[in-house]
This record gives sequence, C-alpha cells and structure tokens, in this order.
Amino acid sequence: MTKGNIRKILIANRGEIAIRIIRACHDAGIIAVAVYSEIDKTAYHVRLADEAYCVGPALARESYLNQRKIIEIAHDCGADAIHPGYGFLAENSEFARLCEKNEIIFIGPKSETIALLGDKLEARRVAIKAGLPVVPGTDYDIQDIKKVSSIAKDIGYPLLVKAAAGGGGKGMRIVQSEDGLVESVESAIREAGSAFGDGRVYFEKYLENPRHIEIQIFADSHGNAVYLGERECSIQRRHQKVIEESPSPIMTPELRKKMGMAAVNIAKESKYLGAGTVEFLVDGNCNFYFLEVNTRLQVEHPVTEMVTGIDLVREQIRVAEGKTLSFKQEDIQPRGHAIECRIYAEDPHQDFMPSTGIVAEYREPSGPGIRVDSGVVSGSEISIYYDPIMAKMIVWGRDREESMERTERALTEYRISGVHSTIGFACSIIRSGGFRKGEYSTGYVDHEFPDRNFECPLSDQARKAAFAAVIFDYMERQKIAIAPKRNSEKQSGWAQYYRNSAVNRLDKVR
Amino acid sequence: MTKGNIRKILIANRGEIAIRIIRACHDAGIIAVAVYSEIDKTAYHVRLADEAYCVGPALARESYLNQRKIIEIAHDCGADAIHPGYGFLAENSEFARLCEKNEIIFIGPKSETIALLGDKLEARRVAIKAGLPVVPGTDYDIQDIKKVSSIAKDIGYPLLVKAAAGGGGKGMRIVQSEDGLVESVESAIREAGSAFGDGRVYFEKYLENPRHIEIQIFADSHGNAVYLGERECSIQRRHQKVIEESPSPIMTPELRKKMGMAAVNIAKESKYLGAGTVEFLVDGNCNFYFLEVNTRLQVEHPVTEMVTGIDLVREQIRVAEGKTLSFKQEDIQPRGHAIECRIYAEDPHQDFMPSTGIVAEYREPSGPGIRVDSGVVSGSEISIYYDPIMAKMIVWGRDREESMERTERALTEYRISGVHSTIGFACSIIRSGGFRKGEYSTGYVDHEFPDRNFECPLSDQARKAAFAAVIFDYMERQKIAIAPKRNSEKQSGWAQYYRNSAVNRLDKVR
Amino acid sequence: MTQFENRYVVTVDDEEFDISLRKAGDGLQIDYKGKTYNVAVDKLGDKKVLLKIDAGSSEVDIFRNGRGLNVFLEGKEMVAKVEPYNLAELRKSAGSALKDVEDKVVKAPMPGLVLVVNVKRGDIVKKGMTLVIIEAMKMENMIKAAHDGKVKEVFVISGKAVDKNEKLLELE
Amino acid sequence: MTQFENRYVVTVDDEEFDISLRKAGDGLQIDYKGKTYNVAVDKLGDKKVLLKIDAGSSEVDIFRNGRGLNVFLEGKEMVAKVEPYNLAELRKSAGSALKDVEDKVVKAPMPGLVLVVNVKRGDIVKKGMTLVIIEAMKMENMIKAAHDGKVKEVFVISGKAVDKNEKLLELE
Repeated sequence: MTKGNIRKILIANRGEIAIRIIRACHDAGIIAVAVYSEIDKTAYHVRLADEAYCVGPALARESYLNQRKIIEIAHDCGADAIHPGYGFLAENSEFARLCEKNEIIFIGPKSETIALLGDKLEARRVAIKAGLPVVPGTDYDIQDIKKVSSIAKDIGYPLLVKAAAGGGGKGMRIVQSEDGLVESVESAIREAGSAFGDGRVYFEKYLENPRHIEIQIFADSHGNAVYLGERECSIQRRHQKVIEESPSPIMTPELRKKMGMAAVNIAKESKYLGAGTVEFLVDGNCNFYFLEVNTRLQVEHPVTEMVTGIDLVREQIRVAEGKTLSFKQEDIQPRGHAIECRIYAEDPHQDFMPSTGIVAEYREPSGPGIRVDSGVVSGSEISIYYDPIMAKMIVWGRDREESMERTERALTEYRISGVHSTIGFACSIIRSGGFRKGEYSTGYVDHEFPDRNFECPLSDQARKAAFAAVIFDYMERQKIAIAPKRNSEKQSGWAQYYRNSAVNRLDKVR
Repeated sequence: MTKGNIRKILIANRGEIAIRIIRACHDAGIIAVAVYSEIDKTAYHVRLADEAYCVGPALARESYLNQRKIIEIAHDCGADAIHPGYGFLAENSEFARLCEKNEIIFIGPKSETIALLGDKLEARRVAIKAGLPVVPGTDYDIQDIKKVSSIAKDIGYPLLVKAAAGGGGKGMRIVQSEDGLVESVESAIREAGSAFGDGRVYFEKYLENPRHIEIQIFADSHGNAVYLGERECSIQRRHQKVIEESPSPIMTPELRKKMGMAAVNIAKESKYLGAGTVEFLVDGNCNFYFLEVNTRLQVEHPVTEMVTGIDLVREQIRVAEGKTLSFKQEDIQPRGHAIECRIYAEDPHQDFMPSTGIVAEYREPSGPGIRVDSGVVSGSEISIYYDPIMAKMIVWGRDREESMERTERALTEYRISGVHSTIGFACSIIRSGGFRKGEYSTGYVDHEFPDRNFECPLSDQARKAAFAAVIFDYMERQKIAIAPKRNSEKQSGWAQYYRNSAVNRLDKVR
Repeated sequence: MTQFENRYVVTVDDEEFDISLRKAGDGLQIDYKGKTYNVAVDKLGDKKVLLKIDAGSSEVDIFRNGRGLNVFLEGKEMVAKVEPYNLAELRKSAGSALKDVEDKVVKAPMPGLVLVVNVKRGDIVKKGMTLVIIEAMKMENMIKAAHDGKVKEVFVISGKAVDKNEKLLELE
Repeated sequence: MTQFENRYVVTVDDEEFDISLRKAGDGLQIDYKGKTYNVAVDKLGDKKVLLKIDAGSSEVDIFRNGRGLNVFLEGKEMVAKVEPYNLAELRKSAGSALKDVEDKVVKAPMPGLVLVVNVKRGDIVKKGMTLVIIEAMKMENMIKAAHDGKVKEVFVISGKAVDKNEKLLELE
C-alpha cells in the first residue's frame, strides 16, 4: 500500500454517496473516477466525475459488485485508491484484501478488521473484551440443539436468535416463549446457512422498543482514536432508518462521554482505521448495549458533519494517506442540532413500495441550515436495480426546535414529480407529537401510524387537483391555449415600455 | 404599531430576498404574503408564498415602489407587518412613516432613524458624535463656493466631493488637484440637485485602494445593541460588491472589537432598531473610517449567518414583535469561515453587461457547507426591469482554505444555461493569487483583470464544443436519432432481465 | 344556465367534487360548496402549470392520460376525471359498474420478479390479505387485496418477471 | 478517404478546429491534432446531451440556430459552425468576405433604452471607443467598437427604445 498524497480515487459506488465522495475529492484537488453500470451511463455521478468507466450490465453483481473488473479499471486509469461508499463492496473484507494485494489503497479499515467486526459473534467478543456492555446473550454459537432450552431460560424471554454472519434480518427470529424455540433456532440456522453459507446463530435478549443510538468514531494509523458524538436513528420503517438526528433527545454530556469512550475502546481493541460507527441499543433507563460496528461511512454521516463542522469524507482520505487526524478529542465541539430525512423513491401509502420511473422534476429546498445530498437531478431514472434512496436532506438549527421548524418548512418546498417519494411521510413524522417531544423508539412509525395514514405536508390537495382538472378540461375542450411564458426576446414588450418612459428618463440623463 | 406576535407578513420585494424572507416566515409559522408585478406573475417567490397579490405593471415605480398600493394590499389581506427586503422601499423613510401611520409594523428601524442615517452628512455627524473615526473632511455642506479652495487645501488631495442625499455615485466627484476643483463642486451640486432634489455636497479625503469592511449590528427595543462580526466586501465590479467573506483576512480580535464597539455606539446614538450595517473603509495600516450606515438587511447577510449560526431575518421579526434579542454579545461566537459569491445574469466578458432571457436550466451545487439563496428556478425569466441578481452562493468551511476550496468546487458544479452568468468570473477571482492570500482591496478586480480576461472554471470548452458540434451535425445529416433516454415503463428491459436471473434468485428464496 | 356556466362532477382518486365553472371578466370563477373562488392557470412549462385559487398558488403537473388526467401537486400524485354533472348523475343511477371492473383486476405496481403467489383460482380472499409478493429494488413488496372477494383467475406464477401494470390476477 | 471518414473545419466563436470524424465499431472516433478520441453523445433531454470524450463527460446544451449551432457547456455559451474541410478551404481562398460583413453591423446586445449616441455618419472610430450607451436593468451599458473603422450609417438616436439585436449602426 503506497502512502503519501492520493492523486486519484476510484469511487466504487453510485447515486448520492458517489456524488458525496466526488465532492470531497474535488475539494481536495483529487481526480475523481466514477464507474457506472450500463443503465447508469448518463447518471449524475457520471457527469460530475472527472473520468467515468463502464463496469458492466445493470445487475449489481455484474457491475458494482464486480470486484475484478473494478480493480482492473483502477489499475488502467492509474487510481491510487478506491472509496467504496456504503453498501455494495464497502464491508467486503475480500475486496479490501484484493485492493491491498494490488497495492491500491482501500479507503476503510484493514481487511482483517472488516472480517473480524463483520462477524457479529466475533464483534460481540471484541466488545466484551473492550469492556462494553452487550445485550445479555451468548458469546458463542449454539451448537447443541438439546441445550437451547436451558440457555434460553438463563437469558429470559423474549429473545432474539441471530446469525453470526448476519445482516438485513436474514437468519433472525424473535422468540416469545419456550413454545417454538427449537423450531425457530433450526429454521434460523437453515436460513443463515442458505443466505450466508454460514449457519452459526447465537442468542440475545430481545429489548422491546429500544432506541437505536450510534457513535461516530475515527481512528488514524498513528494510534489516535476519537468519537464525534452520537446519532439517534430510531425512526425506522421496514427496519431501515429514515430520519436521524444529533444530538439524541435523550443524550446527556455524561452519557455521551460514556458511550463515546466505549466506542473508542472498541476501535482500539480492533485496531480500527478510518471512519466507523458503533451501534448501540439504549433502553428506557438509558442503559446502553453494544449492537454492532459498521466498518464504513454511514448513510447518515452528514448529521455529524453538520454539528461538528468536520468533513468526514475528506478526513477518511487524509487518514488513508497515512496522515494523523486533523482534530483531537477536545477539538470536537458539537454546535446546534441537525436532522436528516432520507428521501426514498417509495410510496408511503402503499407500505413503502418502491417507485420507478423518470424524475420529471427535481427541485431542492434551500435557505439557512439546509443541505441536500442528492443522487438525482431532473430527468434521472429510478430503476428497480438499486436501493431506492434518491437524496438526503440534512437540516441544521441553533437548537432542536429550530432544526425541526426548518425541516418541516424545507420539506414543503421540496419538489419531486414523476415518482413517489417519502417527503410527505417525513413531514408527518416531524409533525407528530412524539417526535416533537423527542419521545420515540424504534417501534415509533409502526406504533404511531398503524394505518399508514401519513398526511402530506399540505392539506386539501384533492380539492385543488379537482379545480385544476376542471379548468384544464374546460380549456382543452374550448381549445384555449394556456398562456405561454413570456419570452423577452421574441414577444418584446420592452421596446414599447421604454418608448413610454423614454422622455422622462432622458430628462434626468441630460 | 401593534406589538405581540406577528401572524402575517407582507413582503414588499421580489427575487431571492423575497424568498429568503418567505423561508424565515415559514420557519416561524408566519403567513407569508407576496406581491408581484404583472411580469412576475409566475415568479418563484409567488409560488412559495402562502398568498400573492398583483401590485401593478412591470416598471418598478408602478409596482414594487408603489407605496399606497402596497399599504392597501397589506390592509386588505390583514398583514400585521411589512418586510421591505433590500433595495426598493427598504431605506425609504417616507414608506416607513406610512406604515407607522397605518399601524402596520415596518420591519426595520423607525422612520426617523432611516431619515437621519439616510442623509450622509447627518450620518457623518452622528458618527462623529458617537466618537467614530471618519474620513477627514467637512461635517457641513459647502455653501460658499469661494471657500472651497482653502477647505480643500486643509483636507488635502485627492479628495472626494459627495452629495449629502447621495447614493449610487450620483453627485460624486474625485478631485486630484486644485485644477478643476470649483468646476467639479459646481457640477456635483447640479447633479445632486437634479438626482435627489437636494444639492448639498461635502468633502472627504479620497482613500486609494482601501478595503471595504462592514459590521453587522442588531438592536432591540429594550436598549440592547450588539455586533455580529464583520464582512469583508472589497471584491467589487462597477463599484458593486460581488464576493464577500467573513472573517476578513486582515481582521484581528482586537480590531474586530474596536470596530464592533464603534458600530454599536452609532446604533445607540441613533436609537437604532433591528438589523443594520455600519460600513467602514480600512486603509493599509488597519486604520478604519466610518463610511455610512445601511438601515436594512444586506444582500450579503448570509455570510454572517453561516459563521454565527444566527438567522438574521427571524431575529428581525422577533425584534419587530418587541421581543428582546435572543442572544447577548458574549453568545456570538463566530465559527469557521464563509464566502459569498453573487451570481448575476451578466456577461463578464462584455464588461458585465446584463443578460436577459429564459433560464433554460438552473441547477445548484450542494454538499457540505454549501447554501444557495436563489430567486430563480429552471424556466424563470430574467427581464430588463430589475436588478440582475439571480442567486447567492454561500460556502462555509472550517477555515478560509477549506471555504475557498469548497467555493471553487461548487462553482464548477453550478449550472445555469440560457443566460450569461458570473459563475466563471467568480471562479477566476477565487483562484487568483491576491484573493487566495487575502491581499486585495476595492480596486482588485480592475487591477488584476484589466482586460477582463476571466478564465472559466474549466478549460478547453471551445474544443469540446467543436467535438459536440461535429457529432451533432453528423448525426443530424445522417438522420441518426440521438438515443432517447430509457423509459422503464415503455421500453422495459426489466422483465427480460429478471427472466434471466429468475431461477437463480428463486433458489435463495425457497 | 348560461353558455359559460358549467357544472361538473370531478372524481379525484376516490373523492367526488361537485364544481361549477364560469367566465368572469377576463378570468374564471369556480363555485364549490357555496363558496366562489377566482381561479387561473398560467403555463410554467411542458405539462406544468401554476394554479391560482384566489391569493394562493400551487405548481401542478397535469396532463391527459386516457380518460383521465394525471395531476401532481404538493407532493401527491392523483388521477382526476371530469364529467358534466348530468352525465355523472345518469351514470350513477345506472350503477357504478365501470369502477368495479377496474378494481377487480390486480396489477403489478412496478416491474419486478414474482416471488410468491399466495392464492389460486377459486380462493376466497379478505381485504388486506397478501396475494402476491414481488421483488424489486432488493425489497419484497406485498400486493394486498383491496377488498374481500373470490379469485377468478391468476395470471402469474412464482418466478415470473413482470412489467409495470401487468395483470397479476382478477377477483370476482 | 472512406465513406465513414469525414474531415471538417469547425469554427467555435473565433477559433477554428480541423477535425476528422469516423465510425469505429458501435461508436464514433475523432482525430484532432494527431490524437484519436472515442466520443459519444447520449440524450439527456430536449436540446441537451451528455458528450463523452474518452473517459470524460460534459453536459451540453446544443441546438441548431440558423446556419450555426448554439452550444453551451461548462458555463460558456458558444456558436459553432461545421463545414466540410474542402468547402472551408474554398471559402478561405475566396477571401473571408462573409465574416467581415457580420462584424461591421453593430447590434443591440439586449433590449433597452438608447441613452447616448457618440458618433455620426462619417466619423472615424477606434477599437474600444464607446459608440452607444444603452440603459437596461438600471445600468448603463457601453457598446464599444470591435475594431477601427468609419461610420457608414447610424440607425438610432438618443431616446430610442431598442429590441435585442436591433441594428444600432454600421461601420465601413
């Protein structure tokens, strides 16, 4: 692995995160190389990059997951480093190892660290070793099916069967009582085996309605490791985060320090490098439990950027260059409050079903405190092939109240037509009583909106649509053209206007 | 004037500043009322407002300057307050008085204060009384033409003849020596008389290549007055600001405090209310001289918002409601560095000639630290009637270096087609050596770019245009259609794709 | 009723609006639920207008799509149908057979891969029951019954790739 | 020279480019100054394409406007003319009369009000001299001579309102 200044980075990703990384490259004067699948040939990340190479057909495993092809492009174009973004190859230790072998800097932790922390059971052991509180459970995998009943009794119900190699809910089961315990374990083992080729499962106590709070960590290759405060990520749908904020409404300086130090301990224990996130569950009494480590940049990293003022992607690049962190623990002084709303191409009224098509019009809100990281522009296509995230809107305010007010306002300004979006959904969450008071947990969306009756940001749309329809229909039938936009060059009324005021103006000039 | 919570604000302005104020209203839950001239009937500020009323024909004096009509609309729609923005009626004491008479809150200082500080000679007297250093000159108007020679000798050459009622360079003359002095004074008196109906002129020493630095002040109706740091505004063309930053590259904490206290003194002396700006000239030895007070929100106010985190427009509304300032002097802790680039519809290569037409495509940059306050969207029309400002791009960074890097990057991302813009111009300023070192004064643009040879952000456009043209021409002649965008609903390749991968995928599901 | 006064029934998704439209000077007026509104539309672009209702304005994407109009405003996509009042009354008294037919065909809301088909011909289904699961964008999407009914016909099998709006099944 | 190899002279504003274009496989190749580039255009929208030159790409607004093409890319608006190489050579040897005629007519760059006309018929003007001042957007705009010459004809007087591209005067 060559150290020193990175001159050219290949970004092995697409959409908003590819664009986020391109921006960091350009800020740093680094050449940004995009890769794209055939269907993405005119995508916005291709247009913003300095160079772009086709990496294969639309299907991710033939393009964005095609490790050898990506390495080959990196070699051919002379890239010093690869940034994997999130998703795709970001937590693939094999790919990180392939980069290392090919003397290309992988912007992320070392491949061993990724492999170690990617195994949930191993990560749990590391956490215990680092002195972190973990959810009560087993620190070994269940090998003897005859013993499950007594192990389960020790932990207590309800409990969670989890796959060691897990992710995305596969190989996971909630067990409420001894009834069906054996059956659940057996089926979880089968599912994990088929999904990950690794059937190891273990037990954890199931916490009801916990908060999901995570700590951003950063470590360099000189032994420095710091935490950059927390992100509260309990607003979820389909078990995926949709709205995040920092600070967490329940956070105290003491708790932040405790959780932060715990996260730093795990970084040190695992010889962590670069940006990472330690996820915790927090119960109603502010007890926190280690959940897992995400060995990459998170989707919601801008929330931390807004309150700390630190550009996490540029810092990743610095660390990858072998530099020391540009800040110390005491330099990190969070200011104000930030909220992120993820904007998905989904229909919230149809159980968040993905929505495909052309984004006819895309117009972002702006004004004080608003930042939008988007992967789409007007005319972009949302296909079925990839994650339906279109953009993230991040809003900063002096305090939580101002940040909520601005978020609500900005959502009503946001305009995406042609595909469904979660803008109205985000607005109804921000307006809901529990969110406003900061009283919510991971079950909030399902609990508050059992009928998915998300109100849209503004009321009365059906009546307005009826009015628009009746006028449009009338004009169409009467063959009345809707007045075209004035065009100053063609139908110039200017000359006439100036004619009228000419004498008057000239009096003054003379 | 009714005090208490403002429920509804009429915004007597257009373009980006009207939109900025609408956003502040919406953040505060206040109903925003727009007014528009006939030509602005579909303008973006009309679309974002809650209510919008036509205020007259395109010509400003028949619409945005039509005081009685605006008051009438405010009455009819039940607005509690009027926000004048900047320009138009913002510093018109007569209009402020008309609001007061009609019991509508004018969001700005009292009409007497506007009248007092609007008279440059009076403002100079106030400044002297408040103990501020002023540019050497007369604190009375020149009444006896026979005495000018001896007065001029006392002050020294070069000197400036300025109109007391002045603005926009009218009634102003630079005099290099006694030759032509009397003639210049007489012509300035004539011009001022004809332009303002007030022929009073006075003398000031002419400073060569000073810096233009201004202090943002804020005062409430309870006797509190604070300063919010400075803005450096020396980058100008046609004697108008184009790029502003905060902090100023030459500022020290001591100088900031001295200038800040001076500005606060003038606020106290003039019984100031609300947001205001005290402009200073600063010479090469960091001596500062009072120039004038702008009794309104400045175009460049977001620069201060970015570094202080304070929403100046919301604070204006709070103060207008009779509330005390939401911050004290010690709460104001500037953080990082901000740069604003004004984006005008002008052609920098043709001496900044205004450019009119339809904005075919308008797409803003984004990412960490970027804020764009725009008055236009795709499809907006730039007419000859109003100021050619389209938008302001404000960029925050941890330090001046990061803020410059991000500014340069964001400018290359910005896309405005259909009209000329100052994007490329801004880029060449940011890249220029003097700006990068922070070594510049008001003469910088003319001095550094005598031939107006502003390079565009990226090179080699002509060659690329030639390539595009030759391909376009070839395809047109060969009648080859340029491949249309894929449309997932019509030319669906998806079904085929899924067909190919169906068996494979199903294996896992089962 | 004058030449310029027209009464309509506008159906927006499931909601009906009884609206009268007339010319008034240079502009148009709407009567709805006993209130009168001054209305106007100005063109903003292709398929896009600015709708003004008294002092309020909304950007509306609107275009004809078969018998209906596609309308998008304030974040919501809707389908509107405009019928003269008399015709609508006639249709209603003749029974609302039309609408039902549309409701009975269950279509794919997006292109994707059919993972699971939960029902077969003749099955009795209840409102809210999952009929078919389609995978798209790496997520499983449940296609549920909009009302109680009996399965008349199933057009897809597990493993079939479907296009948007492809028929999945029909209820009786 | 094969059917698919074509040589052109492209004039962009004042600059000339000698370019050869040919088909290569599914795509197109350009030869320019001894280097070969793989090029492609993909449609992005009405009048808008994505131009790819090897690994680089640029969004380009491009449309035909009379004899030329309007091209906007990377913040710069340009006018391009494409001529077959042989024709261009012919034109050049015949003298560049065409261009000169265009240069000699001074037009209003924007609509506005003529404030000042500094020259009259027969006056000798020098490059850079202000010929006419037009007011628009509250600012005075100096229309300057592009080269030395003699005033042949003046079409406007102070106080006249002009449209964009209206003739102001002609030089000899």
